[in-house]
Amino acid sequence: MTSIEYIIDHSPALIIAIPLLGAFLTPLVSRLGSRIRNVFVIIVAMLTAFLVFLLASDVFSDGIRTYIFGSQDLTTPVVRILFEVDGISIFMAIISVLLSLLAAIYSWSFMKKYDGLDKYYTLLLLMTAGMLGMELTGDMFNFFVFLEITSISSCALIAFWTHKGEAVEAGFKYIVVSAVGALFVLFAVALLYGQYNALNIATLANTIQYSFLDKIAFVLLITALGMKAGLVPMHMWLPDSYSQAPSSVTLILVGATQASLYGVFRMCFTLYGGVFADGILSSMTVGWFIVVLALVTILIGVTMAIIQTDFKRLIAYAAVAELGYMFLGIGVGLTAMGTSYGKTALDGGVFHILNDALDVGLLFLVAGSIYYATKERDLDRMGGLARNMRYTSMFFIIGLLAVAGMPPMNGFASKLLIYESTYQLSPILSIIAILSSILLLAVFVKVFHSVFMGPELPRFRDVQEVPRSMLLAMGIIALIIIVIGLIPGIVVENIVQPAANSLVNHLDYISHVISIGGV
Amino acid sequence: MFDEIIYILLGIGVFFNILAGVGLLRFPDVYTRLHAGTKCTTFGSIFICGSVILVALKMWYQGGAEESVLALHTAIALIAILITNPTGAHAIARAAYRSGVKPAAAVVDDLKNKGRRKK
Amino acid sequence: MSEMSKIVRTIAAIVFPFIMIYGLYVIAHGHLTPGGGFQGGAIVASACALLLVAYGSMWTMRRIGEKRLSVFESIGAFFFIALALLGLFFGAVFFNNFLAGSSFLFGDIPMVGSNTGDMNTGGVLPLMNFAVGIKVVAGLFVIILVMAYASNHMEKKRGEKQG
Amino acid sequence: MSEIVLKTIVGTIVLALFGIIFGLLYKGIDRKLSAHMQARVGPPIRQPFRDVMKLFTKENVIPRHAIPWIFNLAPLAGLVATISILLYIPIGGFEPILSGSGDLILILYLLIVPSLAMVVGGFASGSPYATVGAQREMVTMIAYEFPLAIIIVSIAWKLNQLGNVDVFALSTITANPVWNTASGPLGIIGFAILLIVLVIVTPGELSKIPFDAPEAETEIAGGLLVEYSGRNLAMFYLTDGVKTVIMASLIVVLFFPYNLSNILGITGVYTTYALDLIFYLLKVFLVILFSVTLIRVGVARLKIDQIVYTYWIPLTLLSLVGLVFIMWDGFVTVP
Amino acid sequence: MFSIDTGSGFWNPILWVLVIIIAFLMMYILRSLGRKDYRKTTEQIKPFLSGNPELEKDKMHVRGSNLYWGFRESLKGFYNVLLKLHSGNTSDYILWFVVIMAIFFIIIGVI
Amino acid sequence: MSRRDMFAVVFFSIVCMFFIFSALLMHPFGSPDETDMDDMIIKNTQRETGANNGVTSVVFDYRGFDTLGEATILFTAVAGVVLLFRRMKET
Amino acid sequence: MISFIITTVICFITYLLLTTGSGTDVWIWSYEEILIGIILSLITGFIARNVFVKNNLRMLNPIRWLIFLVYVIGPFFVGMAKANIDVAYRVITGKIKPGIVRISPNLKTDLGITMLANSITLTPGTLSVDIDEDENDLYVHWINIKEEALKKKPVDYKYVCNGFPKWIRRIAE
Amino acid sequence: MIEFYNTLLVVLSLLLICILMAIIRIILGPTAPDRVVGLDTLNTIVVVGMVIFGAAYNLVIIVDVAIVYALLSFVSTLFIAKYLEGGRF
Amino acid sequence: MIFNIPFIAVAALIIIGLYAVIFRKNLIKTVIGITIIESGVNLFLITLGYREGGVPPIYTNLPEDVSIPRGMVLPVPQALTLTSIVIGVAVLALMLSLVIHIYRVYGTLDVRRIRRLRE
Amino acid sequence: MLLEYAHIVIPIFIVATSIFAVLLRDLLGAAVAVAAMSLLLSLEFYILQAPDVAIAEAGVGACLTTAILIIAIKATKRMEEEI
Repeated sequence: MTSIEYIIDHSPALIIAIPLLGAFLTPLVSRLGSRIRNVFVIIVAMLTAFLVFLLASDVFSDGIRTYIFGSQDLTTPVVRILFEVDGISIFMAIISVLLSLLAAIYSWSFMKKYDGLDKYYTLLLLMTAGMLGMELTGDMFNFFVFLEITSISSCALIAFWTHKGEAVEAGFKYIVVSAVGALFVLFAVALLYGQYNALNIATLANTIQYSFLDKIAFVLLITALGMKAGLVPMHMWLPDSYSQAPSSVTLILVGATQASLYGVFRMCFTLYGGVFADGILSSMTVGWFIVVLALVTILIGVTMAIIQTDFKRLIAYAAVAELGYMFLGIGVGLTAMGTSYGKTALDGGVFHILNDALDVGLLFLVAGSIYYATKERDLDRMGGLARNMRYTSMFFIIGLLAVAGMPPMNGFASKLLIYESTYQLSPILSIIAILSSILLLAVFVKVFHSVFMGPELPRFRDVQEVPRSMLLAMGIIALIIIVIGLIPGIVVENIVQPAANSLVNHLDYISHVISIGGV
Repeated sequence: MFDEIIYILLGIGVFFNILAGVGLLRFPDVYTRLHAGTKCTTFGSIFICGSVILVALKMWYQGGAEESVLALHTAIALIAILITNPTGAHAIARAAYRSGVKPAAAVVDDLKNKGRRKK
Repeated sequence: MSEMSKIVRTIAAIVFPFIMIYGLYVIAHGHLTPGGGFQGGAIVASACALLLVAYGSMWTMRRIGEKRLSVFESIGAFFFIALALLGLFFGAVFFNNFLAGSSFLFGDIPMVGSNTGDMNTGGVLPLMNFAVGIKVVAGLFVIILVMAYASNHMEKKRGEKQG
Repeated sequence: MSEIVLKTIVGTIVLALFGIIFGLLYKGIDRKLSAHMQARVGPPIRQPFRDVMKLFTKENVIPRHAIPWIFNLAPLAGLVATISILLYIPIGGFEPILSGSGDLILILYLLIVPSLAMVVGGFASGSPYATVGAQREMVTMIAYEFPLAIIIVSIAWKLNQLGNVDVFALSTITANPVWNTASGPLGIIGFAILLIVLVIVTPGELSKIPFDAPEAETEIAGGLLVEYSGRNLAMFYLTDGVKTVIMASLIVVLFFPYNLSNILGITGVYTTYALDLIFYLLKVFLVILFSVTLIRVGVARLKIDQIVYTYWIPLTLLSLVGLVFIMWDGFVTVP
Repeated sequence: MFSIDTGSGFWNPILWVLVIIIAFLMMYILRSLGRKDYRKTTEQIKPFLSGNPELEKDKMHVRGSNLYWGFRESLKGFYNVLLKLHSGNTSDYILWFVVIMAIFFIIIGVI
Repeated sequence: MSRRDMFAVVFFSIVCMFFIFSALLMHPFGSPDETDMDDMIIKNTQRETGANNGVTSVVFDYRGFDTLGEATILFTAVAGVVLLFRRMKET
Repeated sequence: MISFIITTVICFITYLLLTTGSGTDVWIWSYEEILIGIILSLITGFIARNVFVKNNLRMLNPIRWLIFLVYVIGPFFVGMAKANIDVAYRVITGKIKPGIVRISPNLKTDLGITMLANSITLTPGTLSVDIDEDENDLYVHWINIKEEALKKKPVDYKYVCNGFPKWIRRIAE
Repeated sequence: MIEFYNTLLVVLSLLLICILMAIIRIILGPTAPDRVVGLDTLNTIVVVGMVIFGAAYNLVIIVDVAIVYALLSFVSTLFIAKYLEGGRF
Repeated sequence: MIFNIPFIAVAALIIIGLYAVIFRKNLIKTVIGITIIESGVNLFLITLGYREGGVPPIYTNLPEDVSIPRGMVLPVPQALTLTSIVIGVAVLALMLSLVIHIYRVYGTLDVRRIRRLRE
Repeated sequence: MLLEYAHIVIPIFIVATSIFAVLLRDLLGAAVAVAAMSLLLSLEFYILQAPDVAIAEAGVGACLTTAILIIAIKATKRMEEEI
């Protein structure tokens, strides 16, 4: 066995272990000096990213991978924790690891002026580990544990600027919401455990009976994870925390929100997939519920975004609207389970996860750059910055076009998949999706005007372009956006469709555990 | 004989514990409640723990292997109670006085003058 | 006035080593009796909290210092994950109990069924207990220490503002 | 692969010229006709060509508060995006050059780009008048996009119900004219309603009276184009012309995709193409006449919140009624 | 290969970009036929304000919250309700969670 | 009682009802239906992990990864608290 | 250094008490337990050395421990029993006459005053409420004050805690 | 299961009554110190109850919990006391 | 036989906690509510793993007459609960530190006044 | 059996204390009630044969939770304010 194969074999464990190790060592390393610490953190993030890409290439070529912690042999029944990495898991992992790597790079200059940075970087790595754990795990309780890691670390990071009351308030709201949500997830896990004496997702999915208690567990899981993913009307924590966190943190928060969204995907399609597939519960019921909530999410997100005057809050509401598109994808995929357009909608939803992460992430980074340069977030007090910050404004235009789904950016590709499939369920869905997309465009044109356009304001005369590390992070995202926008077909075929297929084929997920001796 | 001793000790212990509860409910103010709550429970727990120790010793004598551990650990728990309880009571009493709870129907209150005397 | 009365202080000083040795006992016997790294750690941290409440946070901060505790926490966490990684290198997979049954230091298999318990069983479990123990002691105590210190600080500030 | 690339290159050049020439031509006709309706003589039909020529010879002023690179780029981007739409639209009997590479949704989005370019250009010019005009343009855009989306999705939905694939592709729509797909009177009424709505949407899309609040010359002195002059303004002028052609062709394609050659049964290759092209130009002319010229002459300008109201409440409701009619089409049949 | 096919439509960005490039070149040439120069120092680069005196730069800039006034005006009722719902109260956040949970319970449990 | 409270009470009572239902529908207290996984752990704990304490063997061996997560959470919380109070310590 | 050793030894003894019956190698302990116990005691001793022992090595004398045991089992336990019967009487009848009095037991050491305070808390009708840090005077809450005790101030400690201070002086000073 | 099982259980049920009384004091307690007194009493009784449970089940090892509680309940009492006497932490 | 009282207690605890979060106006009450929910969930997990007449799954000094495995309570829920308790402490500590900060800035703990972020 | 009544009575106690933890206006009283609840919960864990969890809950609930709550109350405000 060559060493690279050895690494690939153990990469699911290492993907979690390395950021954790990095996080535990960061307080020690930071005693050596701030530059060494930054380099250390970036190296850890890059190593993690490298492992994720290795694993991804393996998963996309060879199918589902299972990693059992503690012992090689899987006994019947499954007693040990196992990681089960399929298409959607690794798809989400790629997004998370990309975002955290970019955040680490972006933080180099962005956070330079503040104190408490060793803890900041520790929490950054912990958050990465938490998201990756949520996405790769195949065990319900482990999912809960990583959910908590993610939410606690992100809460602390949201409240990073403690001298501002708003940041603390946002952090408190976030922690209340996520604590309640996580507790209900735990309650649902306990309900499932009490009935089937199993914690493994595959085992549970194999034996689930859909009794009344299972219904309650389902409701709790979907609602709690939906809240953590920002489903309207449980989205109100989202603009608060997104807007008050430092921008580099907001970038990862996008990933954390999407990890919760992944939870919804996993619960709907894998854990309760058999229930839907066998028709015990009509997927219409749940699907339409999610579809309606998704439409409300899109509409409220975008209409609230239009009237905001705080830059980051506005983007946060736009992010809510974008989340609605993903939920629309899930909902239609669930409602029309088995049809081709349902599959297309699911593809679109999954693809949009990637695009949303990039687009909204880029916009948040731009907002952070503006804040870095001008110490200003109020749209009413800005103007004329396109003169001094040419690169930033270019990146903003790219982000604007992408988030509004204008061709040829990546947002258009995924939205096209959603528009051209959801109309078959009901034309209204498509119509509202299209309309909201235009509204999003309007929202960002407003931002574009009030931040970058207009006469040069005297107080911004000395504004400089932001340092190189920030430009680098934004540039990487912009590049990825354009590349994905130009070759959407390749991306959809090679990454998105395997991910969506792994959601639909819940039997594969189950049988993979059976085939290695479990259940 | 041995068994009877155990029963008697248990009886005393429970009697004092219940007494503590009643005293806790009946007395008029914090300090007197502390009298009941601390003293009686401590005393009661001495007896109950003592009887448990006796039970364990008896079983050890009868051939149980590990009951000595039970006896020892119970004794340690008892000692812990004995050390901590009066201190806790003292702390509460002092805190109560400082937080402004005056002893109800007090005949004499020397503590009132403490701060003044220092000046 | 950040100390409690003399009685409390004396008792705290007397009780402290006993609670601490008891907590360490709980940590060390995690694989035999109820308890383990976390429980024992919580007990030791409570012992430290006892000192904190009896002597005040300034005193405790001078004695221990939050930086040193943070380092201890990092070390504990590092040992824990390092043990897990050793499982990958010596055993086969992450978190493998590679010492169990290897008849090395902690590697015996106990008599199956009820027994009085040997210290040197359980593979890496006792080591992990200690690692988690260190971590939990440092972690929980840092939480209390920092919060107490901050509350003290705020109280002082409030007093300054009023007076 | 190389064949389609070649076709694309040639098609782009040809269609760009076609679009510009016919756009200006229709503009001239429109002006002449409206003058006649208002009992004026009006300019000659070639007047728009002259205007463009004159603009090219004028100074291209970049105002002080403008951001030059955006200010200059916006007109160009708008014109380019508009021209690219032409490649997706079937003109007469010609298949669209990029028929397999884009669909109605794409056109919907590409139609936004010229307006967006105008908006961005307006914002970039740094003048309050232009800013107000630009934001009005944006609001108008939001407003008319709702009924437009309903129309497009309804047609696609109907076609999909009939079992077609690629329903968003214009080639599919031209192959199945909407009037033929309706299985009863309800469907016909529904499509008629949609047609009416689309006709009302068109002036909004082209910023013509009564939806020309962005360029209201009496209030904000030309609106978002106030700072533009010279060749940049010429670019916008051309954009407007091409866009007029495109909107009209869209109506033609969606609702009147009939070709004269099919009706008359003519088979010759060249004659077919020529006949269809001429018939197509005629259809476009008629559409422009009804949806631009007549409306422009007939009514007065609306306030900006009235525009939103008009598009979002009456027109949206109307088009939703049309959608409902189309959806219920199969259930209600004439005995 | 480069295009995505949704089953109801398609989109090939590469060809579109090709079109854009060619058209851009053409139009750029057309544009460069026009006159480029202007007198940079004269009054003509001042923003056109119908002859009104030029304001301060801060006031010249239309503020972000003033944009889309018409949109907000025409949807006033909707926004009033919406803003009331976004109360910023932590308890309300959890309340909405409970509400959705209750509705979902009823949908799943009763149906 | 404000309108919000009335609104809340209605939905809150529905949720309460469902929780009580679920409590009533649980398996009878003290007799879990299905215990395969745990029986297996109880039977094998001494042999596989060498520890007498079943719970510890679950915590550190069978579900050791959860414990890593738990330790991480504590670490996270500590880092968070220290981060939040960093300004207070300076003065 | 000496404090370190003392703490370590005491901790080790405690540890041995806790782990009785762990084996048969050394009477009822096993080698491993003793080894681990030594290590843990060293750790504890190191950490707690300055807290536990405060420049006062009087308590090393084993005779003092003997006296302490005698004290606890003899007068202290009797006093405690009396106290409880007294409290039982008060609880049942509800007759109380409380007050806070000051006594001067004249004990010098911290340990002594602590022991006395705890003894007082556990014995007849009294509860130590506060302590004068400078003069080691105790303020005692007395549930049933005797009239004759109030004549002299501070109150003679004999009324409150019969002979305890004497015992304690023997133990702790 | 030992020979004193039933006796110990009777003792236990009586202790539950004591617990009830302590809880009533916690609930009623007009001032905070009263509540703390109730808590303190509750602590002691629960420790005793744990000891008795351990003896009744004849499970030696679980008596450890009682020791933990006996030692640690003291700390929480001290914290509350310190708050009440107005000291800074 | 005893009619699932512990399960109902679990439901009651969760409901009480939710009540505290939704209806009480004080932030510390909110925090206490979350603690109560968490206690309820912990109790639920442990109750799930209880087997009537079982003993803890610990082999040290085990009485001889226990049948294995049916005579022991389930170990996994206990392990889960341990994790959950630690998480509870972590969350509690973080929440309370945030509460302290909020009080520092806003000078109040009333939920209705702590809403600078809205709309 | 008598022991089963413990499983009825102690949960009721837990619920009672938790209710008062929520209802008391004095936050210190609430903290005391939470401590009592935690204590009873620990007892319940104990009689549910989970000594490990009981120790953890004892260590955390009896000491640390109360300590943190008290510190927080000290740093903020003791009484719930009324508006």
